[in-house]
Amino acid sequence: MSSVSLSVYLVLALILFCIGLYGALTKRNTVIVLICIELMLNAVNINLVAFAKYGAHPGITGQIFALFTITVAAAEAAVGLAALMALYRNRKTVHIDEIDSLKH
Amino acid sequence: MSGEYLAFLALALVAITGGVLMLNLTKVVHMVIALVFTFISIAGLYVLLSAEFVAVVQVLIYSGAVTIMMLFGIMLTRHQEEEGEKTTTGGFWRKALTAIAVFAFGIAVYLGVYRLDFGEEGARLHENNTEQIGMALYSHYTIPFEIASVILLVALVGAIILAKKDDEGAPKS
Amino acid sequence: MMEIAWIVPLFPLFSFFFLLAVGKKMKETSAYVGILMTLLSFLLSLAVLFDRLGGSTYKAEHVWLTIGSVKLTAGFAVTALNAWMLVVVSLVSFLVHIYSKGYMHGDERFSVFYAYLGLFTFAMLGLVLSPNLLQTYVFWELVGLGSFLLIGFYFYKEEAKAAAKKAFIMTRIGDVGFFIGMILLFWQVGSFAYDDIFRAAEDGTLSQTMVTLTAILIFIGAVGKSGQFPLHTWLPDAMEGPTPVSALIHAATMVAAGVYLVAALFPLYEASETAMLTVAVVGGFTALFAATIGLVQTDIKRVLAYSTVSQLGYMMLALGSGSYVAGIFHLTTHAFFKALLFLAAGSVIHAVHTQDIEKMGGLWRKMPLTGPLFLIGTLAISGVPLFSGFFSKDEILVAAWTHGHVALFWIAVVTAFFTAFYMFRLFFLVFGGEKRHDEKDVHEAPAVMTLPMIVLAVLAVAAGYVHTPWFGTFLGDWLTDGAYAHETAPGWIMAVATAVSLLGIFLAWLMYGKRSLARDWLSSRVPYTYSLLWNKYYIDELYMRTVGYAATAISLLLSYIDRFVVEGIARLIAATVHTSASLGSRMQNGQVQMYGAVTFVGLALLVVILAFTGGYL
Amino acid sequence: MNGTYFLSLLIFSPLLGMILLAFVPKTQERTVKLLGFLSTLPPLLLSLFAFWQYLRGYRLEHLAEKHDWVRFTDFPFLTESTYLVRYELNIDGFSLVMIVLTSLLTTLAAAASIHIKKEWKGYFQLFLLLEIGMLGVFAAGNMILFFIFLEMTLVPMFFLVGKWGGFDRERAAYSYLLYNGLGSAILLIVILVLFARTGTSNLELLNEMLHNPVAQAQLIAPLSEELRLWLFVALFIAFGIKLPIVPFHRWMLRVHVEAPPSIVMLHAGVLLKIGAYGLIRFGIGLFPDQFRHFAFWIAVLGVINLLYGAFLAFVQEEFKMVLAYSSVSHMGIILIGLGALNEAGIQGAIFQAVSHGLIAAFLFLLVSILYERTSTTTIDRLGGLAKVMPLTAGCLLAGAMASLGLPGMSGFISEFTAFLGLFQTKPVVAAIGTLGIIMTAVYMLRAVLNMTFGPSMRNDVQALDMSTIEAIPVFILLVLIVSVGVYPYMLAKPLQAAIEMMMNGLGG
Repeated sequence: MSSVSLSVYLVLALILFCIGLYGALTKRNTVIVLICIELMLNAVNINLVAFAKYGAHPGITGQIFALFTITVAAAEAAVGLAALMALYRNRKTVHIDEIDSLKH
Repeated sequence: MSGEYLAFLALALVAITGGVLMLNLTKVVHMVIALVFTFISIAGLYVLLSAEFVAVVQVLIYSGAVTIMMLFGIMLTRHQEEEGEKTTTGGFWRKALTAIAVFAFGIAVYLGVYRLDFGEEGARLHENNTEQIGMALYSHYTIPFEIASVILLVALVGAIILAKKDDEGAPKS
Repeated sequence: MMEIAWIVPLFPLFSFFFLLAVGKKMKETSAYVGILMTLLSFLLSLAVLFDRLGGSTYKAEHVWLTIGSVKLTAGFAVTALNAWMLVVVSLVSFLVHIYSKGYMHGDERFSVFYAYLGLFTFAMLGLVLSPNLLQTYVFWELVGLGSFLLIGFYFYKEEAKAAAKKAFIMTRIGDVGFFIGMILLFWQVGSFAYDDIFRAAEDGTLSQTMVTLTAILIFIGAVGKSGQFPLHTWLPDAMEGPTPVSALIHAATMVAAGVYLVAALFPLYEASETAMLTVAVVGGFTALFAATIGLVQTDIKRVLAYSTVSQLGYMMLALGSGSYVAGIFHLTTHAFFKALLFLAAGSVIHAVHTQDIEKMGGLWRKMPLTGPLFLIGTLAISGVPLFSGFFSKDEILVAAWTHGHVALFWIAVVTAFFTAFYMFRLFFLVFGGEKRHDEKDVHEAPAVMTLPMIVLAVLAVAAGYVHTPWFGTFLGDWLTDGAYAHETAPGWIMAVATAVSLLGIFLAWLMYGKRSLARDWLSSRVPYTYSLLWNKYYIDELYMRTVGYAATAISLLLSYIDRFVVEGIARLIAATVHTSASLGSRMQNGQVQMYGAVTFVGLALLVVILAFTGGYL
Repeated sequence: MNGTYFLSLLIFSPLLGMILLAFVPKTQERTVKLLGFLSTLPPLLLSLFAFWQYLRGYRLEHLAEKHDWVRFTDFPFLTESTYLVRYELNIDGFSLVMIVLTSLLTTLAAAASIHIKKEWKGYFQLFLLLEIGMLGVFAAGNMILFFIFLEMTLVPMFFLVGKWGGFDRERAAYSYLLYNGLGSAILLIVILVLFARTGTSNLELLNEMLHNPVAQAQLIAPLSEELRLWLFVALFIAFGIKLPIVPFHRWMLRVHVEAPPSIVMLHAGVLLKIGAYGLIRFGIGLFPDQFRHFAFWIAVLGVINLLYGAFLAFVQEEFKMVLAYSSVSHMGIILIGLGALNEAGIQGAIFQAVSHGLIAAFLFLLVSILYERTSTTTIDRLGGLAKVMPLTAGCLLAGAMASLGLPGMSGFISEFTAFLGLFQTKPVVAAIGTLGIIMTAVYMLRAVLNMTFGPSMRNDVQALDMSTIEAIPVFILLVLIVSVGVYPYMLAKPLQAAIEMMMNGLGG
């Protein structure tokens, strides 16, 4: 039995997730919001990898899923940033609270 | 107290510190740099979890690609904020409510996970880790793998189109 | 004849409906309908009475209302008391009907008056025939209605309106006592029927406290109806009604209903010493209390009204002293001589168009019939020997003495003195002395008015002889089925009674007849007595200042609560909804983060609820 | 009477009038009014026919109708009838009495609607729709159908108040809708919880499911005692708003004052009674133990209602307000009867529902006649009416007497039986309540005498007494009030079986 158990990883992932979530919901700069989302995805990845080792059915699958997540996250970061650039060109701002076109 | 435990504690501390710093720093670049610490320590955690390949990918993609991309994003936009301008949105109440909700959510999930232990351990994961991943990926997960590549392509094309400057002559919609 | 006794009240009821429907066209001929119907009632009652004299009690019932397994019945019973009352009521009513034809002549609502009289007579006869408490209560309220309508007959007068309202409400207060007592009795006994109640009171099904409680509660009803202290204030005001009404309702019949009720429930009262004492004390106190007020009033009808209150107190005193017969006997004689007095007073008012005795005087010669008739009534009420009042009053005094209520006995004696005094004061002021009114053409009332008075005058003298210590106690024997206890009264009681009444008359003569004694002989010596009496001990004012103001204050307080607190809470809720709605719409500000935050807060809430409650609230 | 469709016919017969009215040009005032009035006759005749047959011994169970209507799920583990909503109608003596009352008052209110000044066509169509809703409520055999019919009364009433009402009509209509909507929402929650957990909304089945230990095993999900308590409280509030019970009464005042008097006849006469009906049918029917548990407080609330309404009525300046608060006060008697929880009490409550229906309708009929002539119902501005309008004044006085519970009129019977019931179980509360009897007399006489007696205030108005056509409904109501008062057995008899059923449910 390892001295580091599954739940410790899960708790760590939870803390990181919460930090990311709070940041994503409150940060004003769109770049930071995006990066906070990355942090949340990372937290999830920790879970995946941790379950791959300590889960009910340990195996490589969890790591594979972590890889897929990283892939999709990378794609998301790219598209998100591109969208940010497009928005910035239109609005001349990166402040998320000044972008309220959803209202209309 | 085993060495693994010490390593975990150190890495976890760095990861959380990075996150907290990200929340509290004022300059955007500093925030991104703070997160790099987090990303790297997460990679370290992956190693602890017998996932060397994922750890390497983590370093490459997050600490490398994503962070650099974000920094480019910051550079390409205007960031000469005046001193004292707030870095967060919403008023006190909204932030407080969000914080409470996040905290409550955390507590709820914590109650769910803090005793979670399946008692099993994937003891053979670290043996030829990369090979195992490769085997699984190209045998069992071929189709998802291919789809992931398509996603990357789509993201690439999409990002380019989005980021491209509008044609001067394009009719205004 | 007894099995058709239930028809007796129906004649006047028919008169009521008939006159309401077509009375307008009949104008003054409607009087004949009323008179005829009451005559029929009277004749039938007489037949019933004679039937009952030889026979025994008759009772018939029919299911009126079922509550679960309990059947409430309605019906009628002819007991000695009922039959006796039936005759008294229908006779007085009949005479008043005749009298009214002259008195109400020329009134534009002539037929309505007769209709109301019919309604009242119906209710009163129904009350008398009731075999159970519930039915008694029903008719009890209906006579109240009749009284209310007739007091308010001159509805366009502000005073009549107030008096009618006051009469209804004051008696209603008493009725609530009756109501509670009746229902409590019902749950103890399981029936409203008098017989069952008496049986329960005798065999101890009813606990002593329950008997006392219910008896006193029902007595409150009697207090309200019979104008006993402290609910007496409506009766003098009720004189706003036409005078025949005062004679019929507020002297002879309805106000005696309270006495009748106590008499009808006599076995219940007998079972409780406390209740009896209460009745006696209230009666005795009221008798004296009202008599003192009567000393100084100047309105002819009000003097008579206070004398009525006082005499009713006498009857209560009799009942409370355990003498059932004396109460009923005095009720009967009082019905006749007080009706006579009122009708005579009506005749006087009819002639001089005022009710203020200070503005009358010298009518003895102008009204050769009314004067002597009034005098007969006055002598009867004063208890002058050989007149009916003498015998009944004597009976009461004997009852009080033999029952051991020494204090009450002396109160009764003092009251008798006051009664004689104020009645003769009235007589001398109205008929004696100089003319003080402005009416030029004073004439005697028409025959239609004097005839009933003559009948009543004969009765006022003769009614006493149905129950005398000299010639036999027929009434007492009959009412108690021969079980009448012949108490040997000390002879001095009669002497004392005669002495005080003669003394009262003498004093009145000195003051108002001969005028050798100044009228303010006493009031100038004892200050404030006069104004205290003149203002009726400020009872009305007291009620106004306490109950009246309290009711208004509570109402106003509640209306503010209603308007501000209840409505305020409703508004608050509305405002809350409005605020939360605008808050909700403020959240739709187009910012992704806000949307995200709201979504997440909601999610967190659900997660927390799920985590801590397991999904089942 | 072979009545498979009898009840449906009875309930939906006003529909015929609605359709016919659609073909009448809206300018033809006389035709519209006549047709509107005539359309209320079929349900009246049908219900009277049913009543007559019932008195002659016809069994009302034969009238029940049942058709499958909505099926929510088809899971294999559920039996055939679970989660099945049927269109089912059935009545017992109690509902029949209410139905007769409804159809009767509707006809009389239609007769009183001759004073409506505008848009007669729309008025009568809504009016008939309202009648369908009211009749349906009393005949509904399951809670969902009950709810649907209940909502059906809400909508026409909203428009009838909001469009044809007095000066402040819109506000009145909105508060009517809001309060009642709230009540309906709470009711819906109760219905749905019961439906979800038992799989049925049929009253008899529900009764069986909730109380029979064998049937309780078939519940989809258990109903704990605590949950039942809350369901009962919710039900009580829902119907308490309708009734209304004191803190929820403000809407009713506005409706009373602002709605056209003919509509108030129906409102005070029938719609308020739906609250009482629901409380008795569902409150006692489904939650007898909970009802027993709260009986004391229900009785106390009743006394509060009684006194609160009475004291407030005492200081009102406006006659309609007096009547509105008197309704609050009289609804207290219903609660008093229910709080007694014995045969006398429940019978008293039902009597009061019927009797107040008649009396309130009677008084508002007179108000409509009065308002038509004097254009005001402010007490101080009237006075001496007995001089100019003796018949109206006399009827007002009769109404006041009925309202204050004069024996010989229906008000006394209900007041008496309700108090009789309460005195058995809670004598002290009842004794406090009797203060209300005095206060009722005080405020009623104050209001009515100030209007009718005294010197005439309005010599300027050429007030004419009521015409024959107006007098007919007035006298019909008066005769009914008096006949119930004189011979209450005729009302007690049809109710007997229903009350016995309830008492069985209560466990004796």
